[in-house]
Amino acid sequence: MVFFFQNLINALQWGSFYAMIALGYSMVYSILMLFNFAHGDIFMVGAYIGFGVATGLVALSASGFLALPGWMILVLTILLSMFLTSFVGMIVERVGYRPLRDAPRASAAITGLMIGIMLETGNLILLGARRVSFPPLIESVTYNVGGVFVTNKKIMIVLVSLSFMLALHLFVQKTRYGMAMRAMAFDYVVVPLLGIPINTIARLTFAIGSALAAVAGILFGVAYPVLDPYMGIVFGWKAFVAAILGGRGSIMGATLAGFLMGFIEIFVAMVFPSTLRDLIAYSIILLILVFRPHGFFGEPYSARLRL
Amino acid sequence: MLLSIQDLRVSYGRIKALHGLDFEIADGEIVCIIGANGAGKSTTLRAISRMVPVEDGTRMTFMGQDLLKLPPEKVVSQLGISHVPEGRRLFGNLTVLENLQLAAFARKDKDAINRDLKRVLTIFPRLEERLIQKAGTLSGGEQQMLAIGRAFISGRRLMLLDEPSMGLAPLLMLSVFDALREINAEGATILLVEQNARLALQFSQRGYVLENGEMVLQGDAKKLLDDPAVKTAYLGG
Amino acid sequence: MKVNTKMITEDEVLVIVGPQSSKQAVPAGDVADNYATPMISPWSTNPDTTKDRPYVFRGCFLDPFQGPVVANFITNEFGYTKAAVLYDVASDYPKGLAEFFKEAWEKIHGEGSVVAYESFTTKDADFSSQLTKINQSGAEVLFTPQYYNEVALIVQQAKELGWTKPIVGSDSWGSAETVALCGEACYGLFFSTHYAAAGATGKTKAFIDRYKEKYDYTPDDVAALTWDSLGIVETAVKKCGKITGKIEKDRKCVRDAMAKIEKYAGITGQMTFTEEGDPIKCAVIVKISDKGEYEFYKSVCP
Amino acid sequence: MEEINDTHPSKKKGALGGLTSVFSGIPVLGWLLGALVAVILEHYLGDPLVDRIGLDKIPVLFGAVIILKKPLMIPGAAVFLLLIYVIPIAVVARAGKSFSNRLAGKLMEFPIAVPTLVHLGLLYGAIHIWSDVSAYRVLTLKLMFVAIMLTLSLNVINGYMGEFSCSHPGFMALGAYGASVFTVLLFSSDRLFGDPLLPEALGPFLFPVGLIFGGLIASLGALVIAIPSFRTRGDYLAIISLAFLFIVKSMIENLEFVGGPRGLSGQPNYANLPTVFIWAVLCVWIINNFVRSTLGKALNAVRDDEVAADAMTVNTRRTKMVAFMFAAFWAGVAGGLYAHVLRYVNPGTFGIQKLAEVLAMVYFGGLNSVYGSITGAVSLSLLGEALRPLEIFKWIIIPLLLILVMIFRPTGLIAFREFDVRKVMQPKSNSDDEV
Repeated sequence: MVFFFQNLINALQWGSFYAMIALGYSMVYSILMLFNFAHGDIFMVGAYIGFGVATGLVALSASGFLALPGWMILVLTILLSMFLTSFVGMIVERVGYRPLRDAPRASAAITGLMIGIMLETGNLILLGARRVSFPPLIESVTYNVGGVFVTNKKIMIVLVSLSFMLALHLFVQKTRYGMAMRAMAFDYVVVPLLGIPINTIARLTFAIGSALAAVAGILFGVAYPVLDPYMGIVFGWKAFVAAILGGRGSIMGATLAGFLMGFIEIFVAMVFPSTLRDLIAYSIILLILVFRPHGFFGEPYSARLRL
Repeated sequence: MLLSIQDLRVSYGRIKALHGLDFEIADGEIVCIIGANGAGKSTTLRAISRMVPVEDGTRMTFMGQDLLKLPPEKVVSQLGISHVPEGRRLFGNLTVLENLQLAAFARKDKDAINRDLKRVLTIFPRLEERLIQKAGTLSGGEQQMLAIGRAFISGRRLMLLDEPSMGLAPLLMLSVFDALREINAEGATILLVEQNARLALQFSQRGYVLENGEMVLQGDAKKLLDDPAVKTAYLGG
Repeated sequence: MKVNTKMITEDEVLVIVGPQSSKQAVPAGDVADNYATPMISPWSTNPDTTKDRPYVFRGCFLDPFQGPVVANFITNEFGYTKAAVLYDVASDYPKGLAEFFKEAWEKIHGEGSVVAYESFTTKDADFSSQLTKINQSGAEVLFTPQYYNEVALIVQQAKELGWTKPIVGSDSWGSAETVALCGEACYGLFFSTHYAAAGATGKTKAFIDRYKEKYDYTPDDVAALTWDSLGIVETAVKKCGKITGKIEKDRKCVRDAMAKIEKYAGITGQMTFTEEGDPIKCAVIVKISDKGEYEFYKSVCP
Repeated sequence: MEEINDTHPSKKKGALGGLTSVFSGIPVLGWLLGALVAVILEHYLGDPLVDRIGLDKIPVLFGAVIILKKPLMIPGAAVFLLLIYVIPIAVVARAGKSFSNRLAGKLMEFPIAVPTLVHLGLLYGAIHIWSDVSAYRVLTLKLMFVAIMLTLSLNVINGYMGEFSCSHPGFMALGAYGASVFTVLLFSSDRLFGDPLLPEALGPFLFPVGLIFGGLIASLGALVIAIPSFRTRGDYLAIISLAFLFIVKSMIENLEFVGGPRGLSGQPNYANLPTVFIWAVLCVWIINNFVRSTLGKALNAVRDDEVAADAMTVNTRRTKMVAFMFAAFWAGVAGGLYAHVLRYVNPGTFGIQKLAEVLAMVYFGGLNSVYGSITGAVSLSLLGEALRPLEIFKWIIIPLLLILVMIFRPTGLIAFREFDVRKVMQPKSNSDDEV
């Protein structure tokens, strides 16, 4: 039982990364019908921007010029990095996707892949092949709850990501921009007929997705403080699978599928040798898709893409 | 003239859809374009709302402003030209209220929006009962009402209506057209495209007949109703 | 792989020094041997690198030697009988070493004394399932022959999951990056390696000083082994005398000269090559001090 | 293919200088003869010329490496290229124009196989002599031919059938391991499988069997995607195929008898240049016939409108099934060749990176086009090698190039073009400017 709960805690943390990255994928996918294959790398960029901001703030704090407590630095890092990374997302949208809005979707997917490679390479050129270590902003405290070990970091990570997911949900449900996004996911061709600028909504979608990826990147840096330029690849593709699995146009679906991904991975490794993890995890996904061909909450979309 | 169009040409790839239309609409008019399937009626509306690119040489002005300089969303938000597309195209995953609120996306004046919202609900009382229902669950007539209401809020100096009668029972059809007349009476100009030529001509003041991408006839709606050529081709003899 | 082929065929190199890790050195050695080009990998401890490859040498000891060194050290130092292993199954070096350690440990403590033998795959960042299993297994010590980036993650996560017992590593820990990434979590841990910078004397110290002057940080074992490998190559080339320009002939000559080197006195110890092109040399156990330095703890010779 | 590509710069220059007409009426045969002369020149005069103009050695990839690495040697490389390639090819092609046209005309009177074989023979001759200069050229060429096969076979699914399949590296892996196990088990002494089961002399003859065996395994694997594709299309099929890729990779990682994650080596050296060339030609020929057959047209119908295709009595299930299995077969064969070219494979080779590479080649070259796939594979493989001296910056330039192509030609360079062997080989009159 202790064993199970320990893994449950582990899975919650692990799944929250997938869920947050999957949300970014899912939003772009729902609204623009595009695979933004660069999203995994935006997660990486977010983590590095977070690293840069945090390192800078720590240095500033150490110099005594502006003495900040660790948690304060973390909050500032998250906010600043979200802001900065959202620009990365908007640039990616402007350069890589907007010119291709009417092109075959596969072309945009290729552009995304290529932008991803450029982001990785750009990072390598800027920072070199050396791994960097994310500064420890909060002292790790381990609690022993009846044999189950929980750290303050884990609790923080799960809570912060859940609250961002909730915030996103409220944004999409309650604001007019969120409404426009939902409308666009349903039928983006008619959206401009109501006086809604599609480009603004697309840009906003990329910005929000990227900002979330930045949060995921920073929380990842807190949990696994070793960053490398290729960290976005595996993560990105798995989150991508989760996003599609969740179903088009469903934030709830992407979140759940992201957590499911994390749970499958952790629990498969709990029962089987960990080398079988991918094999079993993807077999499960394949089966789910064979029996639920449109994901969890997705509607079989009719390709009503032209007016 | 509210809207004046000269030499409107549109092609889809190598297929020419419109071969140079000229027409005008005055403020406050109800004008209809009738024609067979594939004559280019919907394309004409799409060209006005800038949803399809037009070819060089086309001139479109709205109250003296060059339409071609504006992106589609500005045509709605700046000029007040709204477009009810073929098949309604409501956001089925949004509620009725959300669909209406969304139509006010580009508008700032909260009071005016609320007034318009109330007005829509008085014109179409049935929508009021369904405000928090998903638009996808509405019946065909209600969907058409919502589509018109949405257009009413987003802009109504000129309303472009694509087949408003499609798929509606005769009685509903009439009530939709009554509502449109009411909206027109409040100052909205209406350009509608119809397969149901008789209904359209009875409803309009002027009419155009479109055949294979060319305007073949135009004039007073009542006269067109009596035109023998129109009669045989569009009114079932 | 392709780079190696390109170097050999297009750039016509005489000798290759490198690649460092077994992951690259095993396939690269194959290419070098196929093209009859002498190669010396300074740091690849996997037996396959040089096995049946007359043209491939190495500058370090082998894992079949290192495995028992670590197993014996833990047994003698702590007196534990139950060990856990966590390794990257997709990488030659950790996988090989994990196997050799397991073999050696079970030879001492009997079948089943490695109570948890857990693996992961390259680029994994989360080891919580494996570490949870290890925690549950009742192991007294964790051996993890990983590279610095994974060491940092494994050690930190193990602590967060309530692991308080020792974690022991291998020569792959020897990089300065280990402590840089891992921080205080790694202080007090042990690993086996080729040389220890802290407390070195003589020739070794001279090398360390010169290196520090040039690059401004303490050389790790890779640097030291590369230095020795270059030295061996230099000796061999000198012995060969004149370079004729006929690349095939020169390569053969250098290879033969390298094979004949005896008791080369390197900064990481004395070396003589065996038939396979592997040196016979001693291992060092290093303790990571409370300042994060690599302290010489003891020396283990074959 | 190499040589044809090589002649493009000179043609371009001609176009720029208004010299188009001078080179217009030359048939492919003429260019091939020119290329042959050029490579023979290089073979015999390359080394002395290199000494004379102060280069280290023959520029291995038309000077690309030299230009990027040692700018001081650019003039030398340019002189070399001019003397060995540009001038001889131009002169021979131009001077022999009427001869090559007449010859091409004569050849066309025979059954189509004869001129085809002559052209291929010349092409291979040129490639062979060219590659003799260095082993690096041989390796580059082999990998290029493998890339052509992969790209073409992926185009069958992604281009002709219009699905976004991500499983190709998986098929390739199945083929690579299938063929490798076959040859290593039977003909090579290896630490995993022990002594060979059959005499080694038989190996080269049974190598095709091994490749086909690998291809068949890949085909079988394709069923995992083909069957769900009856119900699922588009994005969800993309995910299924992606899952398949990860499953194959992970499965091989867990199969200790083929070396697990550490890979399988010891493949005998069977994949020499002629073998790879013949397989690539065979692949182009068969795939080209396939996509031009009724079944190929059915594929297009399925892509454009599945429901309508169904109504038009296209058996969509059978079509999809055949297409997936057919494409997977060739990906498998390409994988088998790949494994024997490198003589080492590990599961990591067949991951996301490979997927990005093949997808890039398909979409760069052009959808629905055999020409396009060949162009995509050849240009990206050569570009990858030529830009190698830039090291990491290569990975900025190549993606940038691809993005630009996608923006300005969203369906790729040469999309939706039929590949007609007859047309390619036809003699050209001066007025007929078609290439």
